[in-house]
Amino acid sequence: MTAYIVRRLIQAIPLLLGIVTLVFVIVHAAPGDPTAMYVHPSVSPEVIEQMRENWGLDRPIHIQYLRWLRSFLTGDLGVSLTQNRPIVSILAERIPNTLILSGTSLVLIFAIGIAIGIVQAVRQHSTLDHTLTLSALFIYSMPSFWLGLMLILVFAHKAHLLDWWPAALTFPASGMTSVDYDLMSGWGKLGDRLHHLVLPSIALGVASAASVARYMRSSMLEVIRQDYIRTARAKGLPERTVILKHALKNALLPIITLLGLYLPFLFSGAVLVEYVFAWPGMGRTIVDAISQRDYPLVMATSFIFAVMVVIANLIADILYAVVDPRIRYE
Amino acid sequence: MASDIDRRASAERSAAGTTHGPLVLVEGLVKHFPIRTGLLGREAGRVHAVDGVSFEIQRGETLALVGESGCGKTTTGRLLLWLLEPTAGRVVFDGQDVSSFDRLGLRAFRRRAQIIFQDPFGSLNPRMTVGSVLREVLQVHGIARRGTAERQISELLDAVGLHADDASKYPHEFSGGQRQRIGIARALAVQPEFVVADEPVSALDVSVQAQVLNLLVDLQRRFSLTYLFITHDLSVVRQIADRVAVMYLGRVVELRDCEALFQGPLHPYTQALLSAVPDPEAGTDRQRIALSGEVASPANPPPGCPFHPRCPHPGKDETCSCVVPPLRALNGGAQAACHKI
Amino acid sequence: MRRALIGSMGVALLSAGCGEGGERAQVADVVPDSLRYGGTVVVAYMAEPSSMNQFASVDENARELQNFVLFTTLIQYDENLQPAPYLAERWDTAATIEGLALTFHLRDGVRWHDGAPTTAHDFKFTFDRIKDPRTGFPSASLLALYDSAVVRDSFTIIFYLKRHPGFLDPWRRISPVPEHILGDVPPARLQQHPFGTESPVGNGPFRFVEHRSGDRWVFEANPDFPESLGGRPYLDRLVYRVIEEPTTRLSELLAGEVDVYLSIEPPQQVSEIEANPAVQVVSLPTLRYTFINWNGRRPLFQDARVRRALTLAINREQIVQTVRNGLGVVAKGPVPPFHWAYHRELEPLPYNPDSARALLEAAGWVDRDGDGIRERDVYRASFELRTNPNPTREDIMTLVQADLRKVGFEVRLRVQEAQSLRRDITSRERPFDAFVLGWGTDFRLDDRILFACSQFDGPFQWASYCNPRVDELLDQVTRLEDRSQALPLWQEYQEILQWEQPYTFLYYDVRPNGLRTRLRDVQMDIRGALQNVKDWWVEPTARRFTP
Amino acid sequence: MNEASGRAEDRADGGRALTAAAFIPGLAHLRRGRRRAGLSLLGLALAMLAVLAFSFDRVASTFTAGRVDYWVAMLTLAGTLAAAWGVSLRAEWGRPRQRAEGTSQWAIAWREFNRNRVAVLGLFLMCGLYLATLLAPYLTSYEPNAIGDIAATRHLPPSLDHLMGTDKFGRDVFTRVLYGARISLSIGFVAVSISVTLGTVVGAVSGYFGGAVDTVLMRFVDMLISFPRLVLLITVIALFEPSIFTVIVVLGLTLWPATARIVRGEVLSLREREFVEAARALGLASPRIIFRHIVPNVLGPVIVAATLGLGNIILIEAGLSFLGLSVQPPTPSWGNIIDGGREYLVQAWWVSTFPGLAIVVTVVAFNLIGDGLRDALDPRLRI
Amino acid sequence: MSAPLLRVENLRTYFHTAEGVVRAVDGVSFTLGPGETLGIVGESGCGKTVACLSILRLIDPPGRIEPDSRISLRDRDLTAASEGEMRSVRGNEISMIFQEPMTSLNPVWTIGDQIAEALRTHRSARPAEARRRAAEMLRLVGIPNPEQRLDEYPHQFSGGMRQRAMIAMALACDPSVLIADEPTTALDVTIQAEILDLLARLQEQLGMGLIFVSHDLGIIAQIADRVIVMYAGQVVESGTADELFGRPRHPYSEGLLRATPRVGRRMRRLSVIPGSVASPKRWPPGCRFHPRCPYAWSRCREDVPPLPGEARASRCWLEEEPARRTGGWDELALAEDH
Repeated sequence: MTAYIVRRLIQAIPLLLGIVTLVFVIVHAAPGDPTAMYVHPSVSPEVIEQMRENWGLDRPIHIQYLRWLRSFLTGDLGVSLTQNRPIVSILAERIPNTLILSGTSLVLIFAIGIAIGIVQAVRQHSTLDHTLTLSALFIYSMPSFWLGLMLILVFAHKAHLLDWWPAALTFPASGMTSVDYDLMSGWGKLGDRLHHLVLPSIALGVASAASVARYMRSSMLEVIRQDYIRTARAKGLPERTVILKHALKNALLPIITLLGLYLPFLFSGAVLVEYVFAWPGMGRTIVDAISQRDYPLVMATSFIFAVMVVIANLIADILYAVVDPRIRYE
Repeated sequence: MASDIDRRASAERSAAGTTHGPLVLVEGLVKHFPIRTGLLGREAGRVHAVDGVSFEIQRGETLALVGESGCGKTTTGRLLLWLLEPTAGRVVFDGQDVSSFDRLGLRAFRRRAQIIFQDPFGSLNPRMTVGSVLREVLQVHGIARRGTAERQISELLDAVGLHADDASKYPHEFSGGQRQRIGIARALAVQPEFVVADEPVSALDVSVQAQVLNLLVDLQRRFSLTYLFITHDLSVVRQIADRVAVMYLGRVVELRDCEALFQGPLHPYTQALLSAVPDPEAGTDRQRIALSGEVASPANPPPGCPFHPRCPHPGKDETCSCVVPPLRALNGGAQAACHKI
Repeated sequence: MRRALIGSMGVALLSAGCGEGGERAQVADVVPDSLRYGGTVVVAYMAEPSSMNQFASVDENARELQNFVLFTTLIQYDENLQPAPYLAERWDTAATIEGLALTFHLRDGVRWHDGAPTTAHDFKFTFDRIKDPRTGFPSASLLALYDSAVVRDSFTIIFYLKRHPGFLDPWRRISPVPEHILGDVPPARLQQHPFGTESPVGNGPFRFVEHRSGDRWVFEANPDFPESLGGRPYLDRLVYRVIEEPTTRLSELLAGEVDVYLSIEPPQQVSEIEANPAVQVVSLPTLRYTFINWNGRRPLFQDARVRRALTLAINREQIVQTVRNGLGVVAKGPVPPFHWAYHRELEPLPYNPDSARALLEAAGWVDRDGDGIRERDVYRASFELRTNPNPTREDIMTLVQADLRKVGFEVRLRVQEAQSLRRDITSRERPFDAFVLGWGTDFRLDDRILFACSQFDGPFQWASYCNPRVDELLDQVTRLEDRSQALPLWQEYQEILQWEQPYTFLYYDVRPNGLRTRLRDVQMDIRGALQNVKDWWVEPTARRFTP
Repeated sequence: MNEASGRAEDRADGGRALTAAAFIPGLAHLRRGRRRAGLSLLGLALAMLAVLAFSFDRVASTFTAGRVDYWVAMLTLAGTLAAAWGVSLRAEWGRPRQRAEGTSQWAIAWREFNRNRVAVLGLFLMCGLYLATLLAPYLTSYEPNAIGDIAATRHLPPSLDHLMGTDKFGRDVFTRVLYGARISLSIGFVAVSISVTLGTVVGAVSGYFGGAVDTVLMRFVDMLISFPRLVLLITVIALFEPSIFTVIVVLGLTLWPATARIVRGEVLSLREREFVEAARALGLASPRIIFRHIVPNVLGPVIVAATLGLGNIILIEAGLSFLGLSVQPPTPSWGNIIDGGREYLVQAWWVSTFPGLAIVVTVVAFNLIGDGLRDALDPRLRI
Repeated sequence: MSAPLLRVENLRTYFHTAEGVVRAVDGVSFTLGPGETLGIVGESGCGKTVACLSILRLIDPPGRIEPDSRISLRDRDLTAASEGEMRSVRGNEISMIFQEPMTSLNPVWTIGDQIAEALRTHRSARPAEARRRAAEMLRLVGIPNPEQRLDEYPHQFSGGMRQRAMIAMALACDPSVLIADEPTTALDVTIQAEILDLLARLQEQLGMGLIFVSHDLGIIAQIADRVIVMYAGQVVESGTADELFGRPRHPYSEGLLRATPRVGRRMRRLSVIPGSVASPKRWPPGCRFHPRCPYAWSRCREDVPPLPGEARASRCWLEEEPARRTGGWDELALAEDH
């Protein structure tokens, strides 16, 4: 297994290199460069030139690429041109934040999605099934940022203005922690973090949860048709065991594949949700970096995104092997 | 019924039939499939699907290729038609080595050798009507001249016992047996001399199976076809074959005239196989030769005689487990691969 | 009330709070000074201050934090925008052959947050780095007329410079950096030193606690801040948060999670805030104006009559009302109302489509083919109006398009990504027709880069405007130190620009800020929203986040 | 029975209702018990007539307005009416379909689809939407970009005059949503066409030939898929300036890998199917096998993916608008109407809410259709 | 014959689909005694599998066992039993093994777990006890190294082994009835022979009643004591194996026997049953076999023939008018030749 993981990671290298190269080309092909943010009446053209030189932007593009590649391969991600910080420290700050948000959403997506999917499959064609299907469809069809705004409007904005609104249903609209986070006790900190996670993770995850529920439902229905379910029933097992033991584990297989597919999707959605909820994550970093032409930061964040996706896929494959004994990696 | 197809088919036959000797000759045919592991595709092993098979098929005869699943009989059929390229060995068709064909040669070969498949559902394109399937074949090979295609199609359908109206229907509108007839019509459309029938009746119910078997026999007579009949069902073999080749783990273990084989099988495997086939007439009192164990995996064939781990032969010894027995000619045109015969 | 405020802005350079000032003053009196200490204030803004290192930052909000929170400057502007002592106790000047020797006498007892004293050496170091091109100090031109600095003793520094009006102005903006920390850093590495973002050490009323990028900067009161400069600030902590989404900012302010909402954007949120008794709106004049630049190299815009007609045809009052919710003043020219050189008597061009049409006819622009769009010679009155992605400016474009359509101009709109728009407009080829942008001026006005013939190919001469008289005026005003002499020249300059309209000056920006009312003694004005942050305090009963 | 007499009999049979059927579309279907078809035709015709009646002036002004979209609306109106009548009359007079014709998989899928009530509802919604889009100039008396007296008309709440209220410039939101549908739906349609075509070709080629071709293509697909889609879109669009064209091209060029994967997977399994082997045994050329024998069989999943993709693209477009990276104002798209109203969410909820609902309803419709198609085209349901 | 263990009377299982009612099993009756092997033979689509599943009430909607059907195990009416009671019957008193050992075992659980599961459900066995018993069962069905193989997954077993495991699973709770639905169809002949031997041996050893379903007349002839032939959802003929294969009375049984190629001898030409089975949505009126029957006359087209009695019977009007049995299959074969 270890050998397999190592091999997979090694195989991912050309993929990742391909991605960063592609990004490098796109970013450099686009008009504008990072000095543009210093185009300001108090900034003289000489200063701009000086900066270009400091940043190595005066070299031909292939030299820039090779230079970047060399330092990248030696583990030096460089310094952000706009934030003037080592990119490593920016990433060290942002990646956990993104992982917290995506991770929570992921748990939410799969927990809720799978549960609802099972209920729907078991009660196929019931009113409950139809209601859930339709509401899932509606939720799935909402733009995530729109949903986020609506959530803020209701659970943060109106909630504070309405006297009768229960305090338990009032949530912070932005940020990862309260301002007084540092002053809280251990449990208080955890509670505060969770409290701040509620709205963004719902905005980010609920659409995907709806879609997981749909997949889970059809996967479950598919599995329920299988011969071995009939075998299990013929053995006289209670329906609960049949569904939760025999059907569930099999039905989870295609869902695990989704896991790998959803992470890039989550990261994408996170870009918008991070804006709405002022979440200091990777999504905003990359968008800002792109708009400011912060080349090294764009490259590094793209790389990290791609790495996260590769790892997500790897995890999905490993999980797959855990659930499905037919799959063995050596 | 002396139709256009009959006439032309026989005319071409007489024109083409200049060479003598077997229509198909197979020599030392080997097909190994690499087993690739990981995403790098390193070759971890090889499946010995076909491991040195030689035989010949005479014009107008039916050679049955019999064996249990995984013995390589289907692969052998594909190799004969050059749908797969052999790892080693050669296929000689009507005196010409198939591997020497260029694109045009191969195209001509495709007109002379055809295949009928097992699966009546998977072998027809669900999105094409029967007519368009046949029309395509006729057009691609330039068999149909302008205006004659429709007539040829209805003749073909008629030949396999379908109605001319069926041309405008889609495969799913037919029963299993009828689809198998369509598959046969498609193979016959190019007026081949040689047909590989790959388990053509295995998926059919008994009553329909009989219809298709009879049809195959009739067509063979009418178009002077040569069959390689691949099947796992010995009872069907007895009904249709002239000669039988029994395969085990990628090798032919016995090759004989059909009646002789059924009368007195030589190879221990053939004996066991024959005894295992249930027969409604024999009742429960038949003596069965019980085999133990499972067929070895073709990815990991045992050394020596491939059958030796299961062989019930009392004289089984060291040689069996070390030396691969060659297919030897015995009396009366029989061939068998066993050290103990 | 808000309107009134804006209307009077030209006169009252400063404005703070709303009309409740009186009542608040009374409450304030009731709370004794000793009880004012404590509490955390959360400030929210739409963008992140890029760095606390002035060598690296160009953004205004970073500068405010540097000057008012983390560092102390040599001088401050007083309420009348006159230089007042701050870190420099006093200064004196002496004429030299080259120009001027400016001597600052620093206060003793101002310490860096790590305990080291702030001395003249730090200023010398800062000055040298600014003048070193390798540093790439973005605002190096501030000190373009300064030659050198000499430390006389630890608390006295002399600068040698060429005489020019407003020569003290840079020292309002430039804060010292600690030599003992950054002294060994090569100049080219200064911008990227962790000092700016991870471990800034200042000498101001607040000291750095934490920075989480994309989220917040946290500062706490500096207990050692000298009494002579106001002593320890009242607030315990100051948190500067970044919230991009407008609805979220509003919601956080109303929820009380945020105390100060800087630059209410979009301004339409103002009414929502005003409706809430727990919050109030403070509108500030700014150094910015918003304008449409006409590319004078295009045949369409070469004729001043056409440009004037375009201005007449654009309903600027409506733009201010609709787009800025009334928060703005219709502009007359490049000198903003707070400035002493502002031409008060000049009447802005009215909204008058009829005279616009007349002017266009006179200039030869007639709709000959009856398609509603004017033509002249081979040219069609059709152009592309651009801006960067910015909701306000996009809205302006939409209105301008509709207005100009009424006088027979076809406007194609294009929102261009900021970087590539900047590249286009600063390139020598000037590959654009017209665009909407904002321009930030300064207390020390120098419009030569915008309108001087000598700058015709410069990066900011977007109008490609050239008028020798304007050149003359601009040269003179930059030399004249006596304001009474300079004022008539400034006025003539504004009159000419109004007549020739190289830009259509749309409006002077007004910046609304939202405040929780529990926050007291907030004096926001044109010097900056945070200019008296060290005097802010929170009502003791309404403090949150207190340990 | 020869054909001529058969037709004569039919005509004699239909003779009685001839007059009624000629005037009331759908009657023929109703009489034959095809209630849904009949009612739809009737409803369609009535709706068209209602448009004609209520906005006769605008319809009439088509001849003077000199605008293309008026003519398109005119054609749509006339065409829809004519089609409704035509179908109805054909049902009345036309020869019944000959039984000898085979029923293709598509026909079966259609029948299957028709059985699925919600899917048909989705189809109705979608057709209604497209019709409304084409008829936009007749359905509203406002112009999408016309700005009048802003002070008097801005931010009016929904009323009979302004069904969805007005926005910050006093423009009618209903009108903008109608016209915005054109942009949003066209973006979806064109981008999906591009990505489906590209994806199908790449997937089919990759799957059929395998080997090095497959490896290279699939690595490229992996690369595009392993990159968060929105990030990719943002990167490209932000760098190359947002416009309808950029958005369409970029969406089209970035969404195909998913289709390519689906197609490849299908082709891999189809390639092993015996009918493909038969085609090879019959000596057919590779392009013919790919495009005649394989591709028609993967169209099912591709169509499903395309339908779901349409909904998805509308959502993506909205997301891009949120970042200011889509169609630029004043041209309305649903995304940028929401975006334009989102600053005023508190003061004028209707500006963002209605286009948001339009998106939800449309995406739901596409998803219903997609799900219906998935079920209808699922080969497992049939043999 | 002793008192029947299982009695099925007038079993009708219909599927109520949107396109109409599919009468998959339409009035099937039979009995099974202890230690007896009942063979059910018929071609695909004749309803034999549905009949078996109906006995365990494992029919999923839209399928339904129609009201007057009666299935009794000893004296318990299973059609009236609650779902809970049914569960205690399944895998405990009546077990079933299926055609595809490949798909009938859950791929993600170990063989041991799947065998032990039945024991833990029905016998409330503790894990260790259940495991021990599972190993015992594996040994019983002839799997070497049972303790070790308990922890393996189905994909690690070969086809024959899987079917053995299925049998072990089915027999774990000592059922009194075992229903084997085409248990050897997916296997090679040599393996099939082994499984058949195994089943026969186990039945003898355990004395259970065995219902053996197959389309292969040879297998049925080999294993069954009594045989019923099904066609189009109905039993068309019943009798002992010897009676049935020696002297078939129903034209369908007769045709089937004649159409089956024999390994024992080569026939000049196989007989053919013309046409194919009708759609279960629209069975032909009268005798359901009449469209394919060489003897059919007007009565067959109109009246439904009864199945008189159980032990030896044929659902055919020929039983009443034996004189009409002329020509038949031979003539048909001749006709087909030309």
